Amino acid sequence: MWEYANPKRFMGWTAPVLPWAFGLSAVCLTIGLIWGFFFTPVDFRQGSTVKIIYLHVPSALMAINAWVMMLMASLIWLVRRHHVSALAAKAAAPVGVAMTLIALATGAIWGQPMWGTYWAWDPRLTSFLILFLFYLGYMALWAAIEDPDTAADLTSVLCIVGSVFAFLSRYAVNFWNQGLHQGASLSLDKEKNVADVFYQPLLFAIGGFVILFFALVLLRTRTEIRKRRIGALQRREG
Amino acid sequence: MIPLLRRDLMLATRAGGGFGLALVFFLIVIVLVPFGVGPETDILSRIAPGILWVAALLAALLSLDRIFALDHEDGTLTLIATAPVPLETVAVAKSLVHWITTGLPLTIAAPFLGVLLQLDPAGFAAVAGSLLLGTPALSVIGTFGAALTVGVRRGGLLLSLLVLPLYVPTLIFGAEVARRGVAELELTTPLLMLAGITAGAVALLPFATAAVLRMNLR
Amino acid sequence: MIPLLRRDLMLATRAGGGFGLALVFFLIVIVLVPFGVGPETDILSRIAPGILWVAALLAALLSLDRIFALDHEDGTLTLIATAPVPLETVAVAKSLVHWITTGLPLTIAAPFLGVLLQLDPAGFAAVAGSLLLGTPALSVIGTFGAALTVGVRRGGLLLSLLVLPLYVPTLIFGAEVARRGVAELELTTPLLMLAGITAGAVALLPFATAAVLRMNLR
Amino acid sequence: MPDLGKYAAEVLLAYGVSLFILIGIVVLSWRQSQRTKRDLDAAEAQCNG
Amino acid sequence: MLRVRDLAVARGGRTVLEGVSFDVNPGEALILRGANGIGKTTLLRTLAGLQDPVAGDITFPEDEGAYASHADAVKTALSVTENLTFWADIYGNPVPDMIWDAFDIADLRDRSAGTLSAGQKRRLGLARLGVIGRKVLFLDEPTVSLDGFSVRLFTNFIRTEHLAKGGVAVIATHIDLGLSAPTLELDTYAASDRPARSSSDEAFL
Amino acid sequence: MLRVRDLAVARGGRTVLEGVSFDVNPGEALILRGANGIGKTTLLRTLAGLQDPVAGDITFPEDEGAYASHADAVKTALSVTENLTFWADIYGNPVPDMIWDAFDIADLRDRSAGTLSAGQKRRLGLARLGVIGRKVLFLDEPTVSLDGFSVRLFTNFIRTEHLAKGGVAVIATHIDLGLSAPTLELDTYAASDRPARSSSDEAFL
Ligand code: HEM
Ligand SMILES: Nc1ncnc2c1ncn2[C@@H]1O[C@H](COP(=O)(O)OP(=O)(O)OP(=O)(O)O)[C@@H](O)[C@H]1O
Ligand SMILES: Nc1ncnc2c1ncn2[C@@H]1O[C@H](COP(=O)(O)OP(=O)(O)OP(=O)(O)O)[C@@H](O)[C@H]1O
Ligand SMILES: [Mg+2]
Ligand SMILES: [Mg+2]
Repeated sequence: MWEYANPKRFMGWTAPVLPWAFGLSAVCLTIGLIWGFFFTPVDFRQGSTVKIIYLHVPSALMAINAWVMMLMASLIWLVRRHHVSALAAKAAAPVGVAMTLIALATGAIWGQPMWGTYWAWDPRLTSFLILFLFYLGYMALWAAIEDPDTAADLTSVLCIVGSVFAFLSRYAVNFWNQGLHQGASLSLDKEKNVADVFYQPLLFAIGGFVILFFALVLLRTRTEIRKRRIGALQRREG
Repeated sequence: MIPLLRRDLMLATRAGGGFGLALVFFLIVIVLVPFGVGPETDILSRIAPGILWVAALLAALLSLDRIFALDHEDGTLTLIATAPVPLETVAVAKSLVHWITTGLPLTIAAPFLGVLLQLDPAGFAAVAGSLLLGTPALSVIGTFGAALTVGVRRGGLLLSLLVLPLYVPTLIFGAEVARRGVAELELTTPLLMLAGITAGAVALLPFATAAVLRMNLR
Repeated sequence: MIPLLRRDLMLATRAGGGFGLALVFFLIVIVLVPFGVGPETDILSRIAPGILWVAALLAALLSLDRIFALDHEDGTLTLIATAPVPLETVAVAKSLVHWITTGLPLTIAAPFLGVLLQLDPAGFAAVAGSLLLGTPALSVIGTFGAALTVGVRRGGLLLSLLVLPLYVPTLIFGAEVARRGVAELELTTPLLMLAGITAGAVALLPFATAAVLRMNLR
Repeated sequence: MPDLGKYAAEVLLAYGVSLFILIGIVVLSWRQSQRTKRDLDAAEAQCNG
Repeated sequence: MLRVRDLAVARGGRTVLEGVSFDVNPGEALILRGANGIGKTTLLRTLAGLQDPVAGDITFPEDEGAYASHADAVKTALSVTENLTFWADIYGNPVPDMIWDAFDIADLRDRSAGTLSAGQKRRLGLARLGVIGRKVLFLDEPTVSLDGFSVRLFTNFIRTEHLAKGGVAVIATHIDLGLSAPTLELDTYAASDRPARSSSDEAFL
Repeated sequence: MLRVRDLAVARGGRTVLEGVSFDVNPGEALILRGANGIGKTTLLRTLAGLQDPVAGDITFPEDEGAYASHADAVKTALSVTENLTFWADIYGNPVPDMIWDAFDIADLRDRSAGTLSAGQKRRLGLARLGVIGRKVLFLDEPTVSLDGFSVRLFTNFIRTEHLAKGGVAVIATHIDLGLSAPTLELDTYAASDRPARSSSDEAFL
């Protein structure tokens, strides 16, 4: 299996996969979002804002999953030193940031009508802000280190240590805001949203986001491999 | 370890060393806050434990980049790396010196400065205790961040950005202990969590720090 | 003046330059404060204008020591002093770059970060306006302090101590403007005072800065 | 167009911002990919030529 | 062009050299020699106006002096070209084309100065002298870290681009530059252990 | 004692030297010469284990290497004695008495290192070598800023205190140290424009 992670092999098998992945994600996203936006009823309590869920939940999911993927890629790099996995981690970070931003933005916009404020220090929101900072730090570290292997090493360690602290933060934030009478109206109302009418288009949207994420990571990894190759060629030239 | 400790403490206490820096910065924040938010006693005393913790954290954060940067610039770090001292020891020594020059004085000063913020005297012990328990974690985590950015020219910005999210759990539990202490509430859970974070960080992070230093000095 | 400005801005925007530093530090303070003082909206929104001002001031304070220190260390400052540029011009250029890299971005970011602190949207204009008016004074005063300590090895501590009291009037009037703006009160007096401080500092302090630089380089 | 009621602005804004970010990251990634591909071709041509 | 009479200079509150007198005419150089710690750096800083003399006079045309110290004043975050352009702009001159070959930095133009080797960085630091167009140069160990070839490049530059055009140079060095110029041995001017004559200490003596 | 075979070293991702082989027996020194930027610093850092070689082997007794770089590693806030004591403690040795005269720093013992002249500071940096008691020294331009007398002091130290006791030294320098030792001209080893053999670039070529 590892041989597919050799840069040349990787470039080979991803080239034909890429258009399919983008196409499929476009189809899923179109179905999910159009269905959700045009053909679902309005929630009796949240009004039309419930339609935001088709963007909010998939992006929130992918924001977390992107980090998990980076964590695995980092571990693979540290253990097996596969260049592609290090570069894939690097490639995933900006996509993760985009997902986090979408989740934060849609959440904030949703918050205004629901809670009367764009931002509250709700545990989930807070964890996302922290996740956002983790992404920024991770990307900044990649950008700051010149030697590509050292950068891969350092960012991998940061990703691992950061994951541990991200877990701790999640727990801490829950604890911090727990006894602090955040009004009941502010809590995320789960029961309402899992009704079938909302659920099916949501599945499509989630599927679209997942496939889009992978397509983007493949594309960006290819770019990173090419960049690395340019660097190697230039160094050979002197 | 001992020579490293002794030298770093000596450097810290000399003119321009880091010893007073953290304390002065702590003082500055505490003094400025009432000018900013206004002099109302009730507000001040309500935010006092939190502000003390935030100020302590900022003071720790700001003194991080001198942990390795000065030794790196003048070539000492490479020489220490080739000396018969394991880098893990270096990491521990650096963290310890950072704590002695920031965490410890801040802990001692906190109750006194708390007075400026109208901190309820009932909370002195809780604030000082939470700082005593939490600041070692700040030093150890910070040393790790400093090691990550040691090769980066003027990495202060990057360092702050990297360390900030890592500081969040310590801050939350530390400030929670302090606030509950002031309000005389039950504080076992956050206290245990704070102690756990510190113990875990002190036990494990020096290895990560040494590994990262090794990668950076390669 | 133009080459100095251009070079300093170039240096500031390169990796490791100071451009993001102030902004990131500002962000850090704003994010940490709720973790410290707790998530209650009423408290946060009440202290928001003050905390924004204190955070801006700290961000400005922290970026002061790079105004001259880096040029001093690598010998550039002595060479600039013997170049055909009056030191007054150097002082103005340095202040201006400091403001562009700290004051200006902080002013722009303040309303957005204010959201995190539950700042009343009615106060956005007042907070941003007071910062726009007050931060030039912070930069000019800070440049003066940096010039005072330019000969001191690692003078960061001393610098903070010297500049802190000089910052107090600006902070008091600035935060007052912001708070009155949020509360929609009459704010002519503090606004005029703030404008006066800034105008006076900008007009006069560069001469003091140049004089002090001359003494220090002798 | 469905009736979005009194929250039309919010919903549309949310969709607008999200699509903007999504399209942004896709376009950015694609443009970067094209640029590096060009650069790499140039570098390889230089190597062989 | 440069006239020094009975100069005494101090460092760290102690007079290190005294009674230094010399003249340098246009087109001439003067080599300063002396053991480590004798006061070469102190003397050059005083000549360049960076510190006040304890006694004596220094005369040279105003706004014509330039100093190059142990430190290179090279900004590691800028490229080689950007470093030179900055100094050219400050002095209101263009960067002369000959500079790239004169200091053999043509290949390094676009390199970030932080990635230069010790000698390359030094060459960049010296190239500044060709950019600022000053007539009276005070150079403190300019050839530190330079290999033999680069030393000759430097000597050549001083001879053909600076002295030949009527400039003067005072150069402290420990090595033989291959420049035919008079030498001033500073060891003979070392201040004896007499009280420092710093004007402000005097009040307390 | 020191055996180097077919070594290739890289800096900034580019192989700068390759095919370097030599042996140094106990009591011998080797002088490295080469133009600025040829890769002396890079080679010495690789030998000292501060970076990995691109190819080739380096063997010398474990825990016997020591490196001295362009930078002095002198703490300006500490006194001269404190600086030396620190290194002695780190290596678990006492500070030998001969060191003060060997580097002519006896008079400077209590001076803060920040007030030393360039050459005095360099002497202090070199004195570290006499304190750490390592047998295999890698020295990068040790005599920068030193006057003729100090250079002789240093050469003397290397000859009588280090080589005579069975140590070896690899010294990069641009000047004549007056040490009778073989010279390695690095210019002949400059890596040609053949592919960089950095192991991690290989995967992408
Ligand atoms: C900036 C603000 C917000 C952020 C960062 C945020 C973040 C998240 C996250 C991380 C999830 C979890 C996804 C999952 O585990 O499945 C989620 C789910 C959800 N959020 Fe938000 N949220 C925000 C604001 C809001 C607001 C204002 C509302 C509406 C009142 C809301 C409603 C929901 C709903 C209904 C779910 C789905 C829950 C489920 O069934 O799993 N969110 N959000
Ligand atoms: N702050 C100080 N206090 C006391 N003495 C000082 C101080 N600073 C410098 N000195 C001494 O002043 C003397 C002159 O120093 P200077 O740097 O001018 O010497 P130099 O001739 O340039 O030496 P080098 O060739 O080593 O560069 C030296 O002996 C130095 O030790
Ligand atoms: N980050 C980098 N990127 C590209 N090239 C670099 C980088 N760092 C150093 N170099 C180059 O590597 C080469 C080797 O540098 P090194 O410092 O080893 O030279 P040196 O022989 O010690 O020179 P000197 O005598 O000037 O000290 C130099 O040509 C230098 O310009
Ligand atoms: Mg000198
Ligand atoms: Mg070198």
